Amino acid sequence: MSLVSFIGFALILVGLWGMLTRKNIIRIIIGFSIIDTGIHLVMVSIGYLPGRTAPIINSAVDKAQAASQIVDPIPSALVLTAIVIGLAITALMLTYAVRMYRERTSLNIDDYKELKW
Amino acid sequence: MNTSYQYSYTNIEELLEILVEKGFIAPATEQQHATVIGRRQVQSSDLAFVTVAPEAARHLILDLRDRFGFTHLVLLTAVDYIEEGKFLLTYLLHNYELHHDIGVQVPIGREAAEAGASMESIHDLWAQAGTYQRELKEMFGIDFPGSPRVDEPFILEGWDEVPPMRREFDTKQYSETTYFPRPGRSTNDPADYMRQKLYPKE
Amino acid sequence: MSTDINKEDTQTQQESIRQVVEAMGEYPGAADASDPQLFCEARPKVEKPFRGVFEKFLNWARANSLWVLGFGTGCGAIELRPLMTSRFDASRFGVAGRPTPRQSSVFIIGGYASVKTLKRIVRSYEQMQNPKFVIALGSCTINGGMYWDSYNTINRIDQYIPVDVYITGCMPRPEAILAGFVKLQELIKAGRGEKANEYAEHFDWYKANQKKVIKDWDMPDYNW
Amino acid sequence: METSLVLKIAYAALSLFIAFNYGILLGATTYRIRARVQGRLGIRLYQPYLDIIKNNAKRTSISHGIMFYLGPIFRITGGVGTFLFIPMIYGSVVFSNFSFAGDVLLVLYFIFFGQLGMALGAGEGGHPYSAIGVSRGLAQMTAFEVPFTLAIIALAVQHNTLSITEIIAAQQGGILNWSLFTNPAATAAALIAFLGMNMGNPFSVVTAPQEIPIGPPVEYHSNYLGLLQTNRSIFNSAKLILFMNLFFGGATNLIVMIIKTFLIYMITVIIGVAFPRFRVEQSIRFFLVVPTLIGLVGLVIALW
Amino acid sequence: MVSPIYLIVIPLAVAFFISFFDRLGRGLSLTLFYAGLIALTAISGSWLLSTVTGIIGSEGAIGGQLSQAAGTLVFTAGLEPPLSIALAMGPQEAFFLFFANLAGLGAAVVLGRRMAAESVTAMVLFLMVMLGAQGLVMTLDLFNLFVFLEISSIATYSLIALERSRGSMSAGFKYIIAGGIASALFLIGTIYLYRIAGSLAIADIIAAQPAAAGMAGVTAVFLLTAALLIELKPFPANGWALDVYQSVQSGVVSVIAVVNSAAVLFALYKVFPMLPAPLTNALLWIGITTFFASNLIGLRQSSVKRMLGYSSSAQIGLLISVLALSAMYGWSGRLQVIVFASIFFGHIFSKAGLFWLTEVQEERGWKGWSGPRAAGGVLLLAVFIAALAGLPPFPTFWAKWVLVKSIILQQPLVVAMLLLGSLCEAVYLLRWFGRTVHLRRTAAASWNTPARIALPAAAAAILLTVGGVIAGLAADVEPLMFLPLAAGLVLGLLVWLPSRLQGFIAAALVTAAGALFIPQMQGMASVFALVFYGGGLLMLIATLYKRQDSPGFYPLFAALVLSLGSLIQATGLLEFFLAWEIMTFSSYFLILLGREAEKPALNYATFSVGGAFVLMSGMALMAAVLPPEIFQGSLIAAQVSAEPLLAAAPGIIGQGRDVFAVAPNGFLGGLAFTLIAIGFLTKIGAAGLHIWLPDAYAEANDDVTPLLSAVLSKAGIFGLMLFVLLFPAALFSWFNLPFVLRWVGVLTAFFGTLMAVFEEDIKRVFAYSSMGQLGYIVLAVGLLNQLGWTTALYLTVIHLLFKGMLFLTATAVIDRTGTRQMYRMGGLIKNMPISFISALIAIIALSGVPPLAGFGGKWLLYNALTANNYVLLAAVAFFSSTIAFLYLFRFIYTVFLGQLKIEHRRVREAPAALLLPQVVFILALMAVSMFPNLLIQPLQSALAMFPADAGWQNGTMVSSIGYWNGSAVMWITMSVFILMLLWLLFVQRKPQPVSQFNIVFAAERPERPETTHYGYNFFAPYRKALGFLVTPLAGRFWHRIAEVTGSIGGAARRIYTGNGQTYALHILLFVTILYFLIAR
Repeated sequence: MSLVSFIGFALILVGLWGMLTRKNIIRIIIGFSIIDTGIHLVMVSIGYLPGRTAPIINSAVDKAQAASQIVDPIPSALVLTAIVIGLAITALMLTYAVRMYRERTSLNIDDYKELKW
Repeated sequence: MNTSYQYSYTNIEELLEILVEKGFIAPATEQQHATVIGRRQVQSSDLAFVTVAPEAARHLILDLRDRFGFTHLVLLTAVDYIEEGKFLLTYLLHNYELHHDIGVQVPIGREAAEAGASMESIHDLWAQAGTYQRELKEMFGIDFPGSPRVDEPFILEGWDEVPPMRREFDTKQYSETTYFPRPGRSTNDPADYMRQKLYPKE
Repeated sequence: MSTDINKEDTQTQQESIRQVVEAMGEYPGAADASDPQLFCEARPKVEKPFRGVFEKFLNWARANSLWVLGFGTGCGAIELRPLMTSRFDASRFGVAGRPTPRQSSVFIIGGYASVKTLKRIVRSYEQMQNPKFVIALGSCTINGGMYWDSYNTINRIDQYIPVDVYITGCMPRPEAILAGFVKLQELIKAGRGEKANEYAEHFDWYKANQKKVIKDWDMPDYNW
Repeated sequence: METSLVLKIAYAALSLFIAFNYGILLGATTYRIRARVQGRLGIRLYQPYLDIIKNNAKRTSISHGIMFYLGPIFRITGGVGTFLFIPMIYGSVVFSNFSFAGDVLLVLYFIFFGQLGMALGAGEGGHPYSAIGVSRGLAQMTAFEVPFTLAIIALAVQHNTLSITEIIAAQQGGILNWSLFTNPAATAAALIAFLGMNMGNPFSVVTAPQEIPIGPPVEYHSNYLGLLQTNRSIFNSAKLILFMNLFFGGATNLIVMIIKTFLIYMITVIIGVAFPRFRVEQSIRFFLVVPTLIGLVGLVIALW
Repeated sequence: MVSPIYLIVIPLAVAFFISFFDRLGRGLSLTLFYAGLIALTAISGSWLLSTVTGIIGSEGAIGGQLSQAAGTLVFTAGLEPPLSIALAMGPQEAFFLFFANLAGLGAAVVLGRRMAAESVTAMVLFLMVMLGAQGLVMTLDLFNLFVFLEISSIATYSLIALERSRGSMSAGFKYIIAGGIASALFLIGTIYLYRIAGSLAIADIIAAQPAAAGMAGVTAVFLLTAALLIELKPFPANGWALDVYQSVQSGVVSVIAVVNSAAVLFALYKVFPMLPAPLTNALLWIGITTFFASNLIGLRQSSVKRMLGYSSSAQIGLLISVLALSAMYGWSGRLQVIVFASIFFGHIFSKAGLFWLTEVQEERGWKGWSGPRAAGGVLLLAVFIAALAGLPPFPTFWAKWVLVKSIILQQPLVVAMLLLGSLCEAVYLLRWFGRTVHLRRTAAASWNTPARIALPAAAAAILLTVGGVIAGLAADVEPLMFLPLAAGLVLGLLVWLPSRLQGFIAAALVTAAGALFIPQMQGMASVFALVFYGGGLLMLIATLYKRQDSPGFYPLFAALVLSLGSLIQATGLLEFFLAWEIMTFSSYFLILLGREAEKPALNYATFSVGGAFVLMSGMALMAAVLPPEIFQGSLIAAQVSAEPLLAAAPGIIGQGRDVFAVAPNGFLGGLAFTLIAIGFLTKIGAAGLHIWLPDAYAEANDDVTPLLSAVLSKAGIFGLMLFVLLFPAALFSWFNLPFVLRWVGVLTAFFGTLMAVFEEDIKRVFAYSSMGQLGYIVLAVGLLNQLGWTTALYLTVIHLLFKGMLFLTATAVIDRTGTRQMYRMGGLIKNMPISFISALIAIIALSGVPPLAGFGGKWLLYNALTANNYVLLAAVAFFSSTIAFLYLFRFIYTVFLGQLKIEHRRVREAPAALLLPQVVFILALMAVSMFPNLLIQPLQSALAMFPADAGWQNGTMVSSIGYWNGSAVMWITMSVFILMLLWLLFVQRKPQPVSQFNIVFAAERPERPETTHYGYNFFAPYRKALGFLVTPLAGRFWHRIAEVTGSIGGAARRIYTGNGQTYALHILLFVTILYFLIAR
């Protein structure tokens, strides 16, 4: 396992930890973002092949040899998409946070458990 | 022995003294008529009679029951003192521990039958008092307001005359007019018979 | 264990009785006595006997099968008990006790009758079936006896129901009662035990007498 | 079985007549015996006849309604019918009655016919004591039927038949062939049940004369009562003959029948004189314990 | 054919343009919105049509293999993957999409007012949700799957964010947390799968067999599956979903519960081939556990929507387990279609319909949910609930049958959990329904159903019905078996007619069916057909006495009677069970019509459904263990002619008691029969299983109870007898089942009778009496010889006659006096003479007193018992039959004799409609009593294939041990009776008729009729002596079971604390534990 993916997994765990232990909704969202980042790192690390260049077809890469010179482009593409989606979700969560605060002037997640059982 | 009672006494005189102290009856006086309030009379070492006002009667009876151990109502009856215009009610109470009896006598007004005499009911002190009171109502016309079923007759179903135990009621005359006396009936009253035998002249 | 069951059972019964009482609401009092749906208002009729030997035969049977209503109306009731014992053994005469007036043929008025009892006597008498016979026991039924001037005891029973046989005494001994039964049997055999028809014939007179003393007459004129 | 219908009816009428008179005399005799035990003379032997005549000679009667009127008729139909379905004398054409119509089950259930009709009639009388009496009677009946049924089933299994005639046949040939000896437990159970069936002491609470004046027939009188009394003698005979047939080897002639039934009847008389009265629930418990256990023993004997 | 790409394009385009058009006017944008949704539906529909017909054309049958058969592949941008998005459209995709879109369209209609009122964003988001669903279903690419998943999720979160209700924000936040974790897992899984397979195309990954590639592959697949699974709300990691269901508006919830779930489910379906075996197995258990646990917890829910949420979660769980099962056992084709598609179809439409219906009163708990005002609304509710609970003819019914039948041997525990869960579900749904019906009748607070809800709901209901019927036909059920439902439907459409007219039409229907079918039957079947059709018709006539309308009564009544007929007509186990279920639910709804019937009906439903499930598992097991050739051809038709089937069943022909001793089928056959017997005994109300019976009979309407008791209860007898005759060998193969059956029968007779003695309520008396009488029949069936079965048939017929009379009398009396308490009646003989005669004859017959026909039953029974040395049984039976006298006399005395109450003086004779059937019964009974061979001989000939135990000689019936001549007994009795009557008339002078108070009352006069009538607690001494025997032990036992079940559900739901973090923890723990279970 490469260092990057290790860091990625570590970040995921840290994020999870934050998400599960912090009571403040904003912190939960931050934890969530950390998870996202970790996942992105893991994804990138999967596509990385040592000694190859970025999957950008420019002057540095021979078009014909590209397949053997660049790293796998698909994970990178995936990461891009994932970042976008993660951003959207983070934004949505923050919106929720704002509206929840307006509703009850509290950001403690323990205050939002009237629905249960 | 009777330590469970607030006022302990050992003989009936003592009891009467306590009652005097409490103001129910007068101190020992001359021989008086039974209907005089405050009268006391010791009949024997275990039987005494006291006469109290109707208003005080219930208080006294309750006292006797709860503080002197007279837990048993032996009887409740009435005597018609028509000459004095009074009924004399007698509540006879019994103390099981000392085997004493005390009769609480209460003179009440003897109004005409329609108006009716009246006395406070004690059916809540002794349930069986209701039966006595029902009987008194039926036979003397003494009302005990609140006593259960006090208006129901025991025996005189549909009776519409003066209550028969009142002394103004003439039972012989009533019987003769109502019950078809058989003609030719002769009495053999011992007194008459002896008088005729001994003094045929009179 | 059995007592436990009984106790529990009694409790449940009391509980259920309470429920019924509550469901019934306020007790509405006794039903109307003049309600023809509750009481039959027919008057008694004179039932003609048969004639001749046949009726004699029936009378013989009646005379020898005297079923006495077990209704002790007064102190005389105590004298009736020894009749069934080995000393007197009234069953020799065909006398037997019967607990219900429907099935009885002889009514023994056992002494004094208060007005309250008289009401029940009349009812029971009327519920007996024709032919029926009455034996009046003791002086109280004849002239009031020691209760002659009582405010609540009638003087003469025959003013209210017809009487076949009087037995005097205060009280008459069982032997006297046995003699009364024999007398009654003679009367019946002679065809003179028709007092039930007499009652029906003079019904109005009897009824007027009864109503004179019984003030709260809460039943129809004839109690079938 | 070749007898014509008319003859059969005539025979049945004859045996019915005999049973009726026998029942009456039996009743009077037992009364007299009981009286003699008590040091009395007791009734005349023909007293029951007089009573029946007298009741029928009553001039008035009342009716509470049609069911009240029909009640005694149901009752006597039940009594007569029960009798007619039981063969009276074993092997006799004259006294075989209508036993061809059914087996012991029929008799067992036909007994209820009269009781049910009577209960209905008494019910229409409108008297609460009637209903109380019926309530007690039915309750007690359910209980004593248990040992009785056990006994009859035991016999049926033992002799492998439900037909009364065949049960008698199986008991012929000596006193030791009687069910009384081949299955004493069943017999005992049935006899105890018989006590209940007769409603004598100690099981007489149904008709308790002082408490609920004679129970169900409290409203019956005059001719109705005459019918009921008639039924009583017939029904008594029928029950006795049934017991004799089932447990005491039946009878081959009238004399034997009279002796046997008389003796059976004496059992109830003696017990009745000797015992006080049970309450209903006591008698129910009693029947469901003691005689039922005896009856189970009888079953075991029969199956074994 | 429109390219499937438009399924993606249209929502995108509409969503994009709609905001512009909105400026021009809300009407325009709404039109565009709905047009877009309709277009989606239409396109997917056309694909469904074409693919399905394509398959049918190519293979000649429904089903077939995946998209290759008739589907198409679409590549966006015209490039091959991975450079483009590959979309597939096959029959499965089309099926999922079409119905999901249809449900979405419905939800949009329901949400119409809101869409019109709110900003255009709502419409856009709704379209996005739909778009996500289309993509999820169609895409062939794993990462695309993720993208579409996120699209639909984000759109959903946003939709929830638009909500105004209080809890919705926090619920949405919890949803986001869960969704976030799921997408994280998904991403990790995807990327590792990519690493293993080198491709993102699902087909390539499957081909690469990642699970075989070591731990990493398993983990990757696991993570992927776990992510999808979390979206599918498995127990216990589904707290967030329930909060969403509860708080969000019903229309939106229906989209989440239906469209989203359907799409994710399909995604799971797509990745299923790559799962390793342990994971498949785990999914099976997760699914079934979710089903079981969610339904269990559903029992304790008070909020309607949360309850539906649990149900929804449960159904999805069931679908997951079905997916796992079909992967495990390689199901395909018709089996898969029937099971999976039926459950899916039934789930989405019933759940969507229910959520829509709850929209108006969504805040209320089920206890206060008064339901729609219009009868049609209640009908819709009934349809959805029935569809969800798996009642016929709705799709889930068939699915469950096929499912149970397919896996009963392999996965008995799954079957048990499935059935228990279904039972819980049925209980809480029917409880809700019963309360709604009750509230609707008592309180005025019911609401109008707006057209925007009613129309889609009605469409869903029709779809469910049609789909169900199609599924049924696909399962090879005779169309004739739908006759009861069709009749109910026809009458239901005629509900506007006057009530009496409906009754006449129903009677005509029943008569026609009877006239048509009875002649076709022979033997035993014709006896039962006569009982069912004849009895049903007479009871139907009796109902005409009613003065007030009761909508829905006649449709249900007709359906019930005809379903009883179908029971006989059934030619296979499934058809039998179909008829059985139709009978069950029509009777349940009938009982529910009673005024106070809410609880009793629920009890009835609980026991009926439970019993039906036991029956179903028994039948399935039986089908699984018996040689299949027995099931060739028409099973029960074969039974009619009897020879072939019974000859095939081993050990049937022989002599004496050892006939049935052959036991070739082993434990499972015996178990199957035991289960079947329990199922039928529940219906019969055998002791221990009887506690529903008295209340249901008593609280059903007075005109329903006679049918229930006299006719319906025979269904259980029929079934029991049928199966005893069909599979006699199975009776002994585990333990001596007939022995148990006999004792159950006799104890039922005993306790039923004894309990009847202590009742005050006239209907309860007869309810217990019915129970007792049926006990005798069970006993007779258990005798296993011709005499016993003759007895059973005889008792069946006779019980119809006398119990019909008794209950009709009771109906008349209750109708006239207005009370059911017997002690409040009395002396009615003079007011109701004909009813009295009817009651009299009935009680003589019931008690078995000669000369009436009841004695025949007793005679036969005791002969059969004694001949076989069943002496103890005979004794107990006899004891019970004497106890019967008690309640019979008590009934007739307390009601008709004794003292007439003053308020009942004006009571009149029963209405003619009630008397007519009674007269028919009386005539029939008297005829049978006069000539017993009229009845017994046909019964014996119906059983002629068995060795005869009793014969006839000249009108005398002779068994091996006894004999009985019914006619002679009748003649003798009549003659004696008439003679004695004549004698009395002769000797008696005219009696004086007297009135009711002319009694010898100890020289007193009676006070009032009430105090003179000895009626209350009539058998007090008996209670003292034997009352301890009627301690309601069975009631307590079942009550305890219900309590414990409820408590477990209540305890289980405590894990749903309401805290979003806890939910996240649940999810993580769930995934972790699952992983370790798999990895091990």
